[in-house]
Amino acid sequence: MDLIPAPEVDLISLAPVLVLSVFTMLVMLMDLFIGKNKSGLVFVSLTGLLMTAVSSFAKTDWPVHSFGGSFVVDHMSVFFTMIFCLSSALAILLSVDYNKREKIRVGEYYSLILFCTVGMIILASSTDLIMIFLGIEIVSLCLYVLAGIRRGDVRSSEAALKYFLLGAFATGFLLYGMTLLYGSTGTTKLAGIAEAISSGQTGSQPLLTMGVILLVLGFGFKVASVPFHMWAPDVYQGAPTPVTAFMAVGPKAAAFAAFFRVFTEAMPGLAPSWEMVLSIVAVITMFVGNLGAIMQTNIKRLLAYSSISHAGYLLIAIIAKSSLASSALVFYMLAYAFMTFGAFGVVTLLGREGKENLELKDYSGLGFQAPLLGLAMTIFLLSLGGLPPLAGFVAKFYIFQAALKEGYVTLVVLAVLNSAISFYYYLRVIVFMYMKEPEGELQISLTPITLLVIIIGILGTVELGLFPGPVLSLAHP
Amino acid sequence: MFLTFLTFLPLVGAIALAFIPKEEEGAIKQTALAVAIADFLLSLQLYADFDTTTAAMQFTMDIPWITDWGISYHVGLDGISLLLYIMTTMLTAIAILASFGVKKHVKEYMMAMLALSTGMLGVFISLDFFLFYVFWEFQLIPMYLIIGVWGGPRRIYAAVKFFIYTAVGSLLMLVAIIWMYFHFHETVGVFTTDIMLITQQINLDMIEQKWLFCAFFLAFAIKVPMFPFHTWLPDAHVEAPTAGSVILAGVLLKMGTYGFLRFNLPLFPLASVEFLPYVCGLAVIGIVYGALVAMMQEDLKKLVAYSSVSHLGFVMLGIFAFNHYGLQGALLQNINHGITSGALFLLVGMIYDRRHTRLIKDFGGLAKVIPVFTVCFMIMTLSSVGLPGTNGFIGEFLILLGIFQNQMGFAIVATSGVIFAACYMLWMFQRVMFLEIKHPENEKLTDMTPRELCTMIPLIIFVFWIGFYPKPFTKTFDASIEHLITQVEPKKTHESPGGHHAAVATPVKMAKAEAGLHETH
Amino acid sequence: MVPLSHYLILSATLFSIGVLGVLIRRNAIVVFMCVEIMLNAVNISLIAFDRYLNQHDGQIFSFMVMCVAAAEVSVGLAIVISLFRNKATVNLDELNLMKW
Amino acid sequence: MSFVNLAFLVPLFPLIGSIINGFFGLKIGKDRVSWVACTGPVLSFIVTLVLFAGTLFHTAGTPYPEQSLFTWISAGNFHVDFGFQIDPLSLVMMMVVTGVGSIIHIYSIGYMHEEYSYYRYFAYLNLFLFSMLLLVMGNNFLVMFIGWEGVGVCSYFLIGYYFEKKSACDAGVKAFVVNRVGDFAFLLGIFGIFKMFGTIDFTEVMLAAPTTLIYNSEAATLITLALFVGATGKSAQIPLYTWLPDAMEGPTPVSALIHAATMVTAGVYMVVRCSALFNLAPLTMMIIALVGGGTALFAATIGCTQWDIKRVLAYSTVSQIGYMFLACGVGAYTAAIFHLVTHAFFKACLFLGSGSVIHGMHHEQDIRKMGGLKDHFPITYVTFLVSTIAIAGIFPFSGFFSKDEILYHALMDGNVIYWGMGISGAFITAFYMFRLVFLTFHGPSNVDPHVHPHESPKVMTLPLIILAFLALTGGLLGIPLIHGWHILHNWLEPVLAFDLETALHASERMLAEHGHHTSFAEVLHKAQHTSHNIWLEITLMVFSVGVALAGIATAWFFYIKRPELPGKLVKGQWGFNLVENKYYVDELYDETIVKPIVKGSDMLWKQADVRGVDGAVNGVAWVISFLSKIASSFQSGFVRNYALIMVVGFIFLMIVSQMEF
Repeated sequence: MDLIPAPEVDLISLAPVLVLSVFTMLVMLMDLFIGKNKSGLVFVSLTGLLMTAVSSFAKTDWPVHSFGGSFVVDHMSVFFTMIFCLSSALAILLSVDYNKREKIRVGEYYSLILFCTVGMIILASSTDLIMIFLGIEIVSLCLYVLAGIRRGDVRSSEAALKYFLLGAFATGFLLYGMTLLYGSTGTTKLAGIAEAISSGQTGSQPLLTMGVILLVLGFGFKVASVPFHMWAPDVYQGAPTPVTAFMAVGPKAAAFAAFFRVFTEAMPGLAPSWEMVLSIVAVITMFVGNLGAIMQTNIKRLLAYSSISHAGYLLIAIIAKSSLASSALVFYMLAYAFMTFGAFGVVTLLGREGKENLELKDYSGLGFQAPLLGLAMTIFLLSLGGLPPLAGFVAKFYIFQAALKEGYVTLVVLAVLNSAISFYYYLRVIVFMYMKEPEGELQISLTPITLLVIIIGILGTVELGLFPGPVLSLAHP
Repeated sequence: MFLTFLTFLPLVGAIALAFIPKEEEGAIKQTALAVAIADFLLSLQLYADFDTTTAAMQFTMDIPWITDWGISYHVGLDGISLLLYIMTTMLTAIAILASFGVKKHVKEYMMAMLALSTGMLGVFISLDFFLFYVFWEFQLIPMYLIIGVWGGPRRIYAAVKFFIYTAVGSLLMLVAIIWMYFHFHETVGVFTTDIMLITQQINLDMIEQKWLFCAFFLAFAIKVPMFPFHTWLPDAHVEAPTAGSVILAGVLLKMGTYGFLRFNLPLFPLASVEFLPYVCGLAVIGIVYGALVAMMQEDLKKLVAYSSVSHLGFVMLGIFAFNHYGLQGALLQNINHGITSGALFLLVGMIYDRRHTRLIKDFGGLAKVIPVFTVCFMIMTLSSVGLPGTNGFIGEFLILLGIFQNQMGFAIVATSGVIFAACYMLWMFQRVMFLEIKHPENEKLTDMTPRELCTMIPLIIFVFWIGFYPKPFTKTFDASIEHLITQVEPKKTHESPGGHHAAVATPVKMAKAEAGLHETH
Repeated sequence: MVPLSHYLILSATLFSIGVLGVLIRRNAIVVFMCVEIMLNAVNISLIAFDRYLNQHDGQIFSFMVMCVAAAEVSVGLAIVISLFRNKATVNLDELNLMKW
Repeated sequence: MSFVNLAFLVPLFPLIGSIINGFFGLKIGKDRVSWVACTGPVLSFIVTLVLFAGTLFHTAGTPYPEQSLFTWISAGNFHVDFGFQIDPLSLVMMMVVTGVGSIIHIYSIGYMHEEYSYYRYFAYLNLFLFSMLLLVMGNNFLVMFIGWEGVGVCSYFLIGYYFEKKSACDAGVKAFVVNRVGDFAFLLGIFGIFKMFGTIDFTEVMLAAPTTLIYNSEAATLITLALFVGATGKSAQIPLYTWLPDAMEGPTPVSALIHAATMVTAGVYMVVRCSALFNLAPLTMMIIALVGGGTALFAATIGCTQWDIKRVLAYSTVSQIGYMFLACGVGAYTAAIFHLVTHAFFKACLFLGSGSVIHGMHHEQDIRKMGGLKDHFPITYVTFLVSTIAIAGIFPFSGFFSKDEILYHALMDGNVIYWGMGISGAFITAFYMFRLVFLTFHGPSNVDPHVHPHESPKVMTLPLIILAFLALTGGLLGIPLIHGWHILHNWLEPVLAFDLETALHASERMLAEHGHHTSFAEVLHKAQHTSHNIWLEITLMVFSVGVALAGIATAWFFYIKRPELPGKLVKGQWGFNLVENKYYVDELYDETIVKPIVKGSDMLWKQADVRGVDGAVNGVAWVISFLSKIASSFQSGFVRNYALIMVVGFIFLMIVSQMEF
């Protein structure tokens, strides 16, 4: 019996995870000791995120593999870490006013978001199935709780339970898939798996294939791709708005990072067996997401479906596999972060105590009663639809580029047609904002911190649309 | 730099308007008008400085934009785009002047108009695919809002239809653009989206050309609109406010034909020749079909909208004549249609403002009540009919002359369009302006106000100017058309050895030579 | 030695039972227990593979799974309680406030 | 040649008049409007005379002067100048247009003075003159085409001058649209000419024609046929004549100027102008002769049955233009122009005379309500009679000379059928014209007692007298028989000269180049062996005068001697009904062309466009929203459903992964 070999420990490459964990615990502790005014927690959380972002550059000689090849600091992981920090920071900022309004206990809330972020960073940086599993679970567990954090609200609880049950169910499949993969290749390291596959030292092929499909299911669930998306609309609708925004961006990005890594790093050799499957998933994801959104009257639900369709576009990047595709993926996620948080920012801002104003008809006349807010929402929606010269367009352009470069013309054409469909429901919101008479005077209280999120969203969306150059060169290794 | 300044001036104006308080509607209107007029007057400088002897791009500006992808901010004008550009600035000014009567949300309206102007101008100057696409899509939004917010009862339906229809086409074009981008990299080794560069150097085989042609065709055919992609147009026109219709007919439709000239012909000459019969067929169907359907319309705006389908059919036919006459006619007809249809929509808008109806049966006998209006309307009607001496004739004549040299069958059917044009326009005119007054409301109509007259007079001047002395306009086209023909021609004759272009020139010379002989005998 | 396939078949059977349970049962807690069955089914194959491949990764993995399962239980039960407080039911078929 | 530089003034004066009256007419008052309106044509007439005088001194053999104002259209090797051509042919037309035009303008002062929109009338009329002058002066097809369509649109305005009357508006639109059908063909002809010749300049085309177009070739036939169809539209020939009778809705001076003297003869002018082309297309020539002769006869028969004084004259016009085309068809271009000129005089006089009657009768046009008016309208009566005799073709009135020349050529250069058509037409013409005179001015008075007929003022009678004088003496322009006295023939000779021999040889050569060896010797032989037979001509003259007298006598018998007879004779006769209803041609066109188009268009719009094309677009939208309902219908809200879908999806993907693609 061999002794378990001592892992090589490289805490420096783990720095972001460590820093953020420390700050998270700090937040938890502080919550106990400071008084009623919890605004200090926000400050600490944001500082923590900032420190995390900075510390992710502790190693710059990418790629750095550590912990026996379980953990990596590379271009993608660093970029994703930045996205996570950004999205978590935006989520926290977005929650400040919301939590005050909805009387949510903030101590747990912030620390859960931060813990979730830790999970996301692990997820994006892991190159080992076990680590990936852990990352996913850290993220998921935090999200289950966050979804249900409005404890007095039936919808919130229902969303949490649905998410939890389905999430656990999907975890079972994911785990089974990982097990089969491990069983067939004899290792949990992505590099090892790739090696085993390319050298043909795998067990039975059916088991391997089944493992791959199970992984598709597992990751598909996390990124909300059809047919594993069913939780998303309900949970997005039921969860508190800032949490919804957060779920749509951060955890999804993390899941995509892992999805991308597992499929392109571990299983390029199996590409023929999953390419078609993923293509089909991508196409139906786009269609179901966009078609589903058309009928919606609740803005959060509409954005949920929209988020599903965006998962479809992003899957194209995984199918394209190339390094261009990975850059497209991160760029898209970044752009998506800005516009989604912006849009949810507007949604949050429109809510009032006891009345969340989530129906589309509540948006009637917004464009003229609050011109800037209307303009902001218009920009976010059009960017989500992919209209130039906004971030969403450049992002889509990037993804399509990556796919066309690899010759996936049909996929791109279908994606493009979907974009056209998606305009329909994004425009529908604009129709309400500008073309319908308001049903009553809108009472909008412009809470400054939420406004800040919207402004950041606008700046990001426009900047990435007009001058994506600097970010592009960052995204491309 | 000057071109960039001109293009973005309206946008800057729009932003400036944002700082004027909502209540000061007068100031808002005046500022908007001042910006638009300034833009127009300054754009005349372009005409003055334009060198008509070269087909090269002028007033160019090329600065890197997204260097990672080889995208640059490259703009310029040539003979194909110059007049469209100036017409756009002019129609914007006129449209703004014409919409002083707008009732609600004046500020937003004016901002949308100015932003729209920048979008349209950008389309005509872009020399980079990416940039082109950005402007191409960007102008949809203000137009969408103008139709959707300030439009008629079915405005939302019309606006969404307009937006989605156009977007479907242009998104496929986007795919084609990206595909070409990589293809260009594979074959030439450069990542670039520069239109000029790609046009010059790209090497596509027949199959590739066909696919790409189709993608571009769809985008532009929807915009033109060619039969059977035209149904968004009547809806959009009917619902849009007056100025919206003016811009829509005057400029937006021209972006489609411009696209054919800028992209389809030079980029895909083989496919253009291959698809020629189909495109011409659709154009001819559009001419006759648009005219026949226009004849039955009960709504004035719809009538003019369908007449646009017919007129734009002529333009498409001219473009696909592939010879100097046809192309020149097409380019001129672009301008003509902008002027004439724009004016017709303005006129319809004027009586709509007075009577709040556009149904032909609600009018009749107006000639007696509002004579000045009648004269203007008559002039524009005749211009639309293509009466010699007005602008419409020159364009149509050249187009038909051009297509007759190559495609006699299409030419004959298309020429019959002149008969139908007379039918629907004059019949409409009679029912609206002549006969006895049936509705007492019509007896008290007021004639055109000075402001309305101001919107019409420039257009009337152009109707006759182009009709009698088109040279200042056509001379800007010549070099670019020659260049365009050389881009299409060698590949075309290679494809079809019995190319018609040469066949036209020979009898001319022979006839002249022999005539000379004859004289000396 | 018992061949690997026996373990795998056992594990697959258990897993399927878990899945069927999730699909069939209405009580949230029972459903959750079925999910636990699935996880443990996976553990069986993990250990089997581990043993068969003569490695340790599988064992480590299965420890992790157990930890996670425990964490999930705590979170899950908390959520169920929270829901029960609001709605006084744990019947999944009564939970469809949000749909379409 | 400096005098030709004055040419642009000819159309300019009426244009200025039109602009002044059009824009300021209401403000400056009727008197000034009249002055402005009449000065223009008169000045034009004077300038025309100057040009005429200049041309008299033209050196034989050199090309006629042209004035090019500027390059109008230029595209590639297509250049069109905005230029005028001053040659004998256009001068004849210019003199007719400006001369008769001036007279009619003056007449209009009297006729229209009660109208409110007097200025509008004169603006249109001046504009018409401008267009007509462009038409006859243009040195290329396109400038001619501006005039061609310009007169069409002015005619539209003027027919619809009383725009509150539906019939007037309809007539205007009908005139314009029917004309457009002709213009459509004309345009095709121009395209064809450009394709064959590479230019559309008259001089160049005509010079090059013999060596470019092959005699009797398809191209020659098609081009000339297209041009001729254009001419039938403008000149109201079968099958496009139906608009002219309806055009009588316009004010009477308009009918005189546009629908008798000038515009409707534009087709003839155009054919003569392109004679070099037509000479190369014998088939077209035959068609022209048949259409011309047919129209002459056909319209004359309708003329016998009409009761509206102006409609009788309208059909008469159609018929007389038929004669002109008959002349063209047999190659007697001079005769065509000759008849054009004399017709301008006497028909203008007739129309103005009828206008005088209508004016004096307070807008009564039905001849059944007239009768015995010669005492009330002495001057009108005399002038009307003179013109009627002229149109009937009695020696020595102008119509006699011109018509006889046509009939002579029809027999000599054509065949006996043409002549037969012409001579029977002449009989009927004499009959219906005198029927008109007798019913209007002779016999018992049927005038409504409330109407007090009165002779017109001097401003109207003076033009009548001038025109009657011209109708009387116009024949002197072309005295036949004595060689060299045919002034018009000599005058037009340089324009119409055509060397058939060279053309035929050129055609043979061109055909030989294409490998066809055809000899046109027979054609040439036939053409060269038609000689001038004075005695035959004199015989024919006597015969035709006899026929005309017979026609007059018949009319006298029916309408003076036994006025009750015609009614009895025709009662219940289907033949008469047919003719009285104008052979139901309007109804035929309505049923076979207009209605199907309207119905078809309606179908096209409501079925094809709204349901079909737009239905497809909305159908896509419907399908999408339907799919959308399906897509969201899976989202039932039940967790177990969701789990089930996940499992099913997993199984589906497993199957997919096992499939081969």
